[in-house]
Amino acid sequence: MDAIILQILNGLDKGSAYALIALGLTLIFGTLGVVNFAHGALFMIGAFCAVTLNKLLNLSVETVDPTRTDFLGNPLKVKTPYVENWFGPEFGHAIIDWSVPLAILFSIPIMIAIGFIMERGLIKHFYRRPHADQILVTFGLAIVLQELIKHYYGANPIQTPAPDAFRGSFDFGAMLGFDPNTIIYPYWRMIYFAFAAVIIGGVFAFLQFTTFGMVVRAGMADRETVGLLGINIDKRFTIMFGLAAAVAGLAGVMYAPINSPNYHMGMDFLVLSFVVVVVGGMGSLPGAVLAGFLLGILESFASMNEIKSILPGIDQIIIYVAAIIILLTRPRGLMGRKGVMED
Amino acid sequence: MTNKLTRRGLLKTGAVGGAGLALPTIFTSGANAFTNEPTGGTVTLGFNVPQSGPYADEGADELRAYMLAVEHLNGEGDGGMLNTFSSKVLEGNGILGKKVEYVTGDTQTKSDAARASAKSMIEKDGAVMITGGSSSGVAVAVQSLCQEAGVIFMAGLTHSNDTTGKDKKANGFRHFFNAYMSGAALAPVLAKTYGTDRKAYHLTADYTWGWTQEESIMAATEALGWETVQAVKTPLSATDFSSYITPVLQTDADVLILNHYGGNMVNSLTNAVQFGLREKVVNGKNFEIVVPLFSRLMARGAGENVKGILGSTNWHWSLQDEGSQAFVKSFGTKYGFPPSQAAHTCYVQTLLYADAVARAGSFNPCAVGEALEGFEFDGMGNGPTLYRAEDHQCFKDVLVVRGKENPTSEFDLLEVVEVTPVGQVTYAPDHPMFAGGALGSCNPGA
Amino acid sequence: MLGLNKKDATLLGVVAVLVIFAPFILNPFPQDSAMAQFNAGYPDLMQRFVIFGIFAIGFNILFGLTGYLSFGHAAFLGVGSYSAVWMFKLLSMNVIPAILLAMVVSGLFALLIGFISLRRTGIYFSILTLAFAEMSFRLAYSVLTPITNGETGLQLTLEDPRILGQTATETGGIPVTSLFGMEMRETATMYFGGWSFQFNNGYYMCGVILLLAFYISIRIFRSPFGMMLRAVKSNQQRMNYTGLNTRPYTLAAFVISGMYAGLAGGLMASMDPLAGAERMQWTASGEVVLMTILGGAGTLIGPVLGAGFIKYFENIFSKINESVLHSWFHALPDGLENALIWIAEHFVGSGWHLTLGLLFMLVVTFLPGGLVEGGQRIGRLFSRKKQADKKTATQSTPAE
Amino acid sequence: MGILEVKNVGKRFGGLQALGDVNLSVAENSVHAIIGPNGAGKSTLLNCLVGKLIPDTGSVMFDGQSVLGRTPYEINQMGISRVFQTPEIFGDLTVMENMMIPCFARRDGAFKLNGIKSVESETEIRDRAEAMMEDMNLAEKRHMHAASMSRGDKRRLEIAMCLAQEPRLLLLDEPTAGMARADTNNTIDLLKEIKQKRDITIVIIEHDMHVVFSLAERITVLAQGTPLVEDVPEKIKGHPKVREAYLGETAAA
Repeated sequence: MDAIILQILNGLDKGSAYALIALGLTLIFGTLGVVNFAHGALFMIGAFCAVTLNKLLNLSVETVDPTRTDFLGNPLKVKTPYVENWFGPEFGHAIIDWSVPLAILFSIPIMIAIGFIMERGLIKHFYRRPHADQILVTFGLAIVLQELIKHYYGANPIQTPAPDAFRGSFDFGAMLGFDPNTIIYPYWRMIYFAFAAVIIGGVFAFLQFTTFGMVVRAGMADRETVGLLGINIDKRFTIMFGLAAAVAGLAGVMYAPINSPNYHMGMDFLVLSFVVVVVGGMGSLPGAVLAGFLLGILESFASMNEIKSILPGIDQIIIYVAAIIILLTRPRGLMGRKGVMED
Repeated sequence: MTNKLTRRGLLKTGAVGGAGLALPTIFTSGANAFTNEPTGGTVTLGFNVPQSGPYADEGADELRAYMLAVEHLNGEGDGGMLNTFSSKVLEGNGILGKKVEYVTGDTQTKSDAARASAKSMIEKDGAVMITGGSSSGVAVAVQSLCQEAGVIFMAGLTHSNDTTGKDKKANGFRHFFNAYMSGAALAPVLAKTYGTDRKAYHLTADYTWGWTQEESIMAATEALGWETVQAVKTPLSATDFSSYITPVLQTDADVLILNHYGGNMVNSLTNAVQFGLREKVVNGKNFEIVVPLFSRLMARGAGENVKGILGSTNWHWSLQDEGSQAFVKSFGTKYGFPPSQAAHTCYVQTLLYADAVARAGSFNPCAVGEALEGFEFDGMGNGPTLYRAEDHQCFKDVLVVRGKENPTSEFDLLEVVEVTPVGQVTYAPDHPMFAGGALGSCNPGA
Repeated sequence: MLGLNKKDATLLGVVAVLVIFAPFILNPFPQDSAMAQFNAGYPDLMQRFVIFGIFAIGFNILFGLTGYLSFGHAAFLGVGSYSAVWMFKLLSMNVIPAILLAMVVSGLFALLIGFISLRRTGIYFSILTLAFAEMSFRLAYSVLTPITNGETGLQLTLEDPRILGQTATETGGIPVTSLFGMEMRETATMYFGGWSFQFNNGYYMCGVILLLAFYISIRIFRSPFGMMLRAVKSNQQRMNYTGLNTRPYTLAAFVISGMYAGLAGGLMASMDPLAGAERMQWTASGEVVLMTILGGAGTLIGPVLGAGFIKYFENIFSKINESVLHSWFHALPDGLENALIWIAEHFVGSGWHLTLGLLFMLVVTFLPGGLVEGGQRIGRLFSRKKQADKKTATQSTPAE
Repeated sequence: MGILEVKNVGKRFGGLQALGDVNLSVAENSVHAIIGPNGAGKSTLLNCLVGKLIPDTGSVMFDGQSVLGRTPYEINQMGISRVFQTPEIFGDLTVMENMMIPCFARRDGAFKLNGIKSVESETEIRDRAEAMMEDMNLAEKRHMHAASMSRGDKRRLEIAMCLAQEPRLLLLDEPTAGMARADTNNTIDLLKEIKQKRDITIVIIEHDMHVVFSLAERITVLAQGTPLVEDVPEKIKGHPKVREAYLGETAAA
């Protein structure tokens, strides 16, 4: 029982990441109809916002400590971050410690700006082009973004820890009345789940309850008619792109402490996020979220030893098996709308 | 730098034939005694390292080491390990008086791409030796290519038993240690530190290297009294290991062994620490995590999580012997940071190749192979070493290391716990883990 | 000629000339010159150009004609490679049975996957094919290792049974692939002044097969079947209401293009008998999609150009390292030399991906029809007769 | 017995009864119009005839055979062709190619792997397509991309494509919707000419009474999913029920 609860938690956690990425992707792909292969790169850049802020806060003044030596036998240069000099060691250290939560604030304007620039500078010209061209241009963009990150940060994963206070884990089982120490879950993963829920709720509320959201939803349904009404739908689509980029970026920022970011993490998630969006159904935001959680939970269950011993390797392919079964039984995925990217 | 463009060694003789149609020479049968025989004043080596993909940083470090080795061979720089190497035939005038030039390529850590890259070095650039790589799949694939093409392959970082086990080849040589050696070196230290009554849970990357390491570590630890509770394979593409870590909590295992490398290792270790495994007490003992193959470059990605974790490594820059010091000094002076174990093995392999050519007096792969087989040397950082003739594997001391508690710099992540003497990690050439396959006979190509 | 109209016959002729003289055309620079780095006329790369050309031509029969975007075509290439290597291991080192088996097995595999995937259209179809291919890759890498040799890739050993042929050569090596005794790896080198040109048996065999594959592709494009496929792309609804069943048409196209992929895989294994699992990964499927779009989807020659373009960058640009850059710029003053090298380093060597990414963006932005359109523009620039309207509309146009 | 017999056909979409209990008999070689206000179920009925929708109840017989459970292409092969409200043609293909496809379908059936012969060498098919284009005044546009033609020409092409298959029943779904008066008249003339030249049954769904009364021999009025009346045009014109349900609206428009 506790094993199952743990795997459900794992699944929800993975699912949050999948759902967040898919949510952003489906805003662009499922609704604007742009096949955005650069979406994974946006997620990656989000994570690197956290890395960058961490590095910035760690910018250090070097002082020579003659009593110690470095690996070549020269006097050791000791680094003290500027923030510690400015704000005092303790407060300065606390700022550095909290770099990931701070990066959330830091990343929002950056990601929105990147989204705007991408849309205005590039994607805008591709709305009326075939999907194939969109694939090529966004894939090119993804490679470029990825290589730039690789150039400045290298290829190895870079550790970006969560604040000290959230680094541990807590006994979730004891809260529910299980034996102590059976269901232990890391704080940060709990936070990630809660964070994802807030973002997903926020995006839904935004599209549901604001005039802006209403127009955008109308625009998804029938772009030309809305255009005829004299509403500048293009501008709103730009904002949508910024929103999608911000969602992807935030998913990345928060993901950084879970797994150390590296430059190709976007590509690792790219294919998966397309599968999630399509399984959820094209043009459906709730579908994408639902599919994200569903596949996350399935993946977690498939990696249980009991299941792997019956079907070796099932954890490698469960997502694809599930995708095939769902797409064959439900022609437009879980909640897809008719006529979106069907030809 | 005055490196000129490299080219097929064949060219010069051809060019002598002058303008007009020279008689076509056939690659596989004809004018040359062996593939890409260097006939001009230069010799070309092929450095085939990952430049894209997850191991790109390791590849970059390997490339730095190669460039340093070329400098030293050509008599530039401070000579590095040439000064400490027990064999003294290399004089800093290139190899056999021919200036060393090199070409580079990107393996992308894919067998296909690595072979394509190696082929282009052989066919286009006239490389007479290929070296490098950062994974066993690539090493085995390129090794068999070199066997067919008739050039020497000096493996880079490859840890799988198969490279000098069932997939060994007459033209291929490995200096790096292997999974069996990791197990043999690590197990006694584990038993000493954690006791002999332990229950281990393995998480293993689901491909050939992972399997050989799991097999090796399991055998070595079980021989000392440990019990293996479970061994679970994880997909190579996995990024989040939470769903593999949580089942560990459900068993009575008190040690987690992570047979992962690179990004997999960083993520699985980070995840394991997140789940509070290290604070756990099972069977009245502290829960422990072991990473059998440590890479300092990769360990950086796991940050604080590596502290206190035991593992093995081929070499570490903090070693105090003459050879290591000389290498660290010239590498550190040139690049500003200490070399990785990948850099070390690649540097040493290049020197060993050059030395073998010099001793053999020929670039012919068969002569070089003969010179390397059974060669005993010292002064290259791991103590006295033997290149065993039966399987072309180097036998030398293995380092057991631990993540350092108080690092003084970003490079100072590991501390050497024990230098396991070579005798303890030596095995018979027909050891079952290395059975199957045969060296075959050396192939000089032409 | 050969049942082709004049224009197509000319195109085929041009391709034939390019294939035959590729060792000269791809080696324009003398060995000693600084530009020799850009020479691509060595056997391995020439083989790759041709093999990936075949792969892309086949992919284009599906994607270019029917508009069905398969994101799992690499699976067929991989299956073809594995079949071929098994043939080498078990039967003989002759490439013919290996290639035939590769085509048959990949054709059957395509029939199965196509039959299931073609129940859906658009993006749903793409994801189904992707799912099948990724499953194949992941299983081949792990659970199916006994058949595929996993990470390392399936290769020949000294213990292969090989019914028709020897297990090992007299000298104790593994026999090499051949066409009735003609070794695939045999290369004749011709020296001419500062140049050297390599003529490789394997390359010419691939070349002949490419011409055949290209010829068949032209015939398909110009046949009623090809017209039906274009009609499927244009309007499935009208197809149905014209009494035509679209499913067999698309399935036939899918199987044919799967067999092309299998042929490419079989050839790849014949040139270099090792089949790595990575050639089934989604990135490999993506690569052929990119090749086709980059060259010009739906055009005859475009996919071949796209394949050549990408393989050229992968194999040539990735090999330009710092010392090569130094040799290029060493005549310049030190400061300028270093500045230039600093800039160039981003784009070559380990930065070759960056160059490729930028070129993708530039090509698709400025040449909507892909490289073929670039060629047409240059052609128009040179032929001063601006009678663009004289061009009949019968030729297939790039996807729009 | 008519060539098309619709008996007790009903179709629900969720809570909406789109078709109640439709009975319809179309005599061979007649022109039969189905009219009715928006939402009367005209298109639903048509979709049930061609296999796009499967009715919940009732039967649809064409020439004595049931069409239910057959796919659109099978029904088409039985001899029913359909013209859509917005012309459905192969936009990326030339007019000539558009014309050849139904010719192939007529000769080869639902599928034939014609992969080796070139289109150029199919003289028989080409001749047929040429003749059809001649007939429909499309010959001059044979090399145009179909998508770049005027709406009237697209309609003409679509009808030509349907006729090329020599169907026994031609279904027209508001063929003049959105057309200018002149184009509408041209279409009427075209249809009249077609009817004159060949033995064909035509079922037409139309909004425009001018078209209906110029062409139809019998008219069925549909309202709220059920047939109101069926009669000859003269009777329909003055029918009070029809006026009430339908004509009143259009008179005002």
